[in-house]
Amino acid sequence: MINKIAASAAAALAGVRDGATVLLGGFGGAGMPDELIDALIEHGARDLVIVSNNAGNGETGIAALLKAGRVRKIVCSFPRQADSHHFDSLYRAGKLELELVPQGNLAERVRAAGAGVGAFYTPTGYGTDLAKGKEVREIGGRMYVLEYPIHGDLALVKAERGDRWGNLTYRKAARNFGPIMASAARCTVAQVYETVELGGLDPEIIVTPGIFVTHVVPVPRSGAREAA
Amino acid sequence: MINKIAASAAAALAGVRDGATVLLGGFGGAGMPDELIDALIEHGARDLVIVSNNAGNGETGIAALLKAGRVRKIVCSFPRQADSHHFDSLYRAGKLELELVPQGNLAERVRAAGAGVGAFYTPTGYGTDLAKGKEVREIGGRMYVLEYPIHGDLALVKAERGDRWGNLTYRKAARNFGPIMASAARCTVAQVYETVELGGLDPEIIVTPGIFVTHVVPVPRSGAREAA
Amino acid sequence: MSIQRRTRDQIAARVARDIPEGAYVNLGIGLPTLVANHLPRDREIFLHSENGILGMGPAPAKGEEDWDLINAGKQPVTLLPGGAFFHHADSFAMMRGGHLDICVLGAFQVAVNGDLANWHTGAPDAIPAVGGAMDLAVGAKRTFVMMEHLTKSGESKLVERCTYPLTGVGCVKMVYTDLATIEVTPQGLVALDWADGLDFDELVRLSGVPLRRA
Amino acid sequence: MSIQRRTRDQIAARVARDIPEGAYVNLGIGLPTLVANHLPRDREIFLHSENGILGMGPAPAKGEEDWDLINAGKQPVTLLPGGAFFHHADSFAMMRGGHLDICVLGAFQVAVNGDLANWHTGAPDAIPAVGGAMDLAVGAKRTFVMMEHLTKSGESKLVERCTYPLTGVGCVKMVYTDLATIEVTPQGLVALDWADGLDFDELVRLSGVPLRRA
Repeated sequence: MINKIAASAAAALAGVRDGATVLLGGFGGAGMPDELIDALIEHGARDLVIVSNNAGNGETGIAALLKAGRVRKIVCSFPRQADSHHFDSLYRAGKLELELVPQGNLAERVRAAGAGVGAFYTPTGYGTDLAKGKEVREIGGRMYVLEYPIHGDLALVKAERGDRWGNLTYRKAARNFGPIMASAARCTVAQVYETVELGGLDPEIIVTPGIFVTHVVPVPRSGAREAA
Repeated sequence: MINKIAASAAAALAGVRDGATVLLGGFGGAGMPDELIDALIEHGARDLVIVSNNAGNGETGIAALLKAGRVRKIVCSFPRQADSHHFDSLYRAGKLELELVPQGNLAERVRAAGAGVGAFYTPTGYGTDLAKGKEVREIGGRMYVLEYPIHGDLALVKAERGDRWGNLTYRKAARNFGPIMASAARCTVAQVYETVELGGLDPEIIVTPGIFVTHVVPVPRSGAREAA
Repeated sequence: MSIQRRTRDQIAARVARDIPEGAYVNLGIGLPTLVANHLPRDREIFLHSENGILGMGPAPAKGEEDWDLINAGKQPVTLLPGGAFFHHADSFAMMRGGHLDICVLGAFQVAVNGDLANWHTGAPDAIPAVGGAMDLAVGAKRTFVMMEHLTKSGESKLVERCTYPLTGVGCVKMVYTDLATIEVTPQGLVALDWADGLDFDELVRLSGVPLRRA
Repeated sequence: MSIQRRTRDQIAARVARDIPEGAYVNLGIGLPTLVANHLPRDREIFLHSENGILGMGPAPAKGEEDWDLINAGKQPVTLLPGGAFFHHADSFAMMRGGHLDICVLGAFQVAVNGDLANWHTGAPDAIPAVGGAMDLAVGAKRTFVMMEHLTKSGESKLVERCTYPLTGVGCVKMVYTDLATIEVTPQGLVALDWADGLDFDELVRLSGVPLRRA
């Protein structure tokens, strides 16, 4: 019997190695797998490359990972936020490499990794500093930039419900990067608020089929953070 | 007030022109928009380019369109079927151009059109006759073929339920090509068995958001064809 | 009569006038979000948010916030009946694929050829952040810019050539400012209307770039 | 003892032995669909169908057919609890993205380097049809072939170089026939087991290509 529901977040992350590329779902706080990031900090892996839309704010999630000194490089579209002080100070001190990617190119590069596309031409960024040095091509009278997939060793996503085959549903706009991050890593760990029996998720509404998921980690819905 | 629910299939298709590229959802009979194809035959447009997985079988749907002599070219992955005699005889007589595309490249080329991707590198077909003359490139030690998007002037899809904003849900494996075809045409017409009030479709389970849909055409669930 | 500069709300209302019923629209973070308040209630317009929402509604009542339902600026919003959720690749496919009719963005500079600079001042100590701006700028069928006409030091934000790093090349179609409404055409900038009390020649002088009357 | 050629069901059972619990598997149309009947009931294996199904179950009882729930061969199937539906681009992303562990395909010819020919005889009057074969052949982590060892006229389908048009280059990992089970390795073909009553030297002679014992 296949049971992807893990005993704990720590068990699900036991195999993570130093230097791993980690894809993180989430947009701002929505869909951010905070409990899994806490477990990743606990695990101790270093020199990580983080791929996510933002670079963390406040003291939790990505910000806590940065503060703990575990991140070598971050690939994201929008690092600057009101209280992104951990990112800001590491970046200004030259202790953190930044690859800034337009948000849609970030999403499409991750999707390409999951979909086995070798590279693709995007109109986004053409003629800007973020396309400097990149191959360009005119197609049908329009200019495009060649972009390559972003593969992860690990993806951490926050979903709403999951089953033992790894099928996932999300909640509202917390879906955001979750489904594509889940598709693009060798090992995908999803935190869920609820686990259901097989067949408990309508096959029409499963957003991430279990083929993309390695471990499902149940977390309590009303943790201290939610209450705070 | 925006109301995309059309008075009839004929009204929804009034603007179709000779020579149009028409994307058709469906895989075999599942998801095939038969009633819309009937209306397209009735409309009379000629010299059509049809993009669909199959090339029709029996006497209905694409086969009927072929029989009526309205198709100049067909782009598909699997024209040969047990009773694809209308395709077979037109093709053998040299009266029908065929562009054979591996099924996954067909799907990805249509998706690329909907997603504004200018071209992409796919591993599928490399080294085969179907990639002859196409640009190839080695990426990360693997060989890829460059493929271009397939845009439609019109897409016809069969969905299950729809609302006046054009939101759609599908049923089981009748979903297949519907969502990507809908995204890749300038005008998309969806036939549905049921129309619901706004909000009648759970926002988590809408598969094709209304932004991709121009007209929604209600058709009776138990037509003569279903009963046959 | 002295120049009656348009307020932010007046600029937003002017933008709203140009958004027809049935349009699929993305309002960028900052100033453009004001436009939502000026869309007539009897006009159905579909608001898209880059983080996977179509059919976005107004801010929730206090105490009703749902932090799984936020906009691009990470503020709580609501969903209208008929709205839908989807993932980020699908959301940006809607932009890049040309499915949005209009996006409204803020700007540091707009050039006479429609080049847009709105993401980075280029200052060496600035932390860059681009978000979805580059995708929106080139993806929407029509890109509108909403900005103050002049910088704080009185220089025009309409320029011959952007000196700030570009967001997109030749992408801006309309510019709405506190002084005027300007269309970017292949033949150059065309002023459609301008603030009360402002003389057209004065507008040209303040703008510092060639400008025609409509 | 005369050669005890393996029946189609015996070949299917042999393939099934090599499919471990938890594998994501696509069974091609034709002969490979037989494999489903031989997967042990106590082993959870996920069957993928190119038309947007994961967790495909057996054929429905007569009278229970649902024509919205068909497999790649357009025959009615069922969905297991825990199964899911998705659209075609997502379905082929699963293949091309390397998410399927195994696909099982029929073949006209397999070359010693793993080249596969299974979609077209190349005959001038043949109507070509490729379907998802090329996507599966290069997309799955491991591509298995299930075929008769010899053509009707007695020629080996294992060849130095395919004479029929290729489906994929160097993609085949295992070949299951009525005469033997053969692994394709960088060092050439290796016979793992062969039919009762068949001498290894005779297998090599019938195959017409270099073959080593495991």
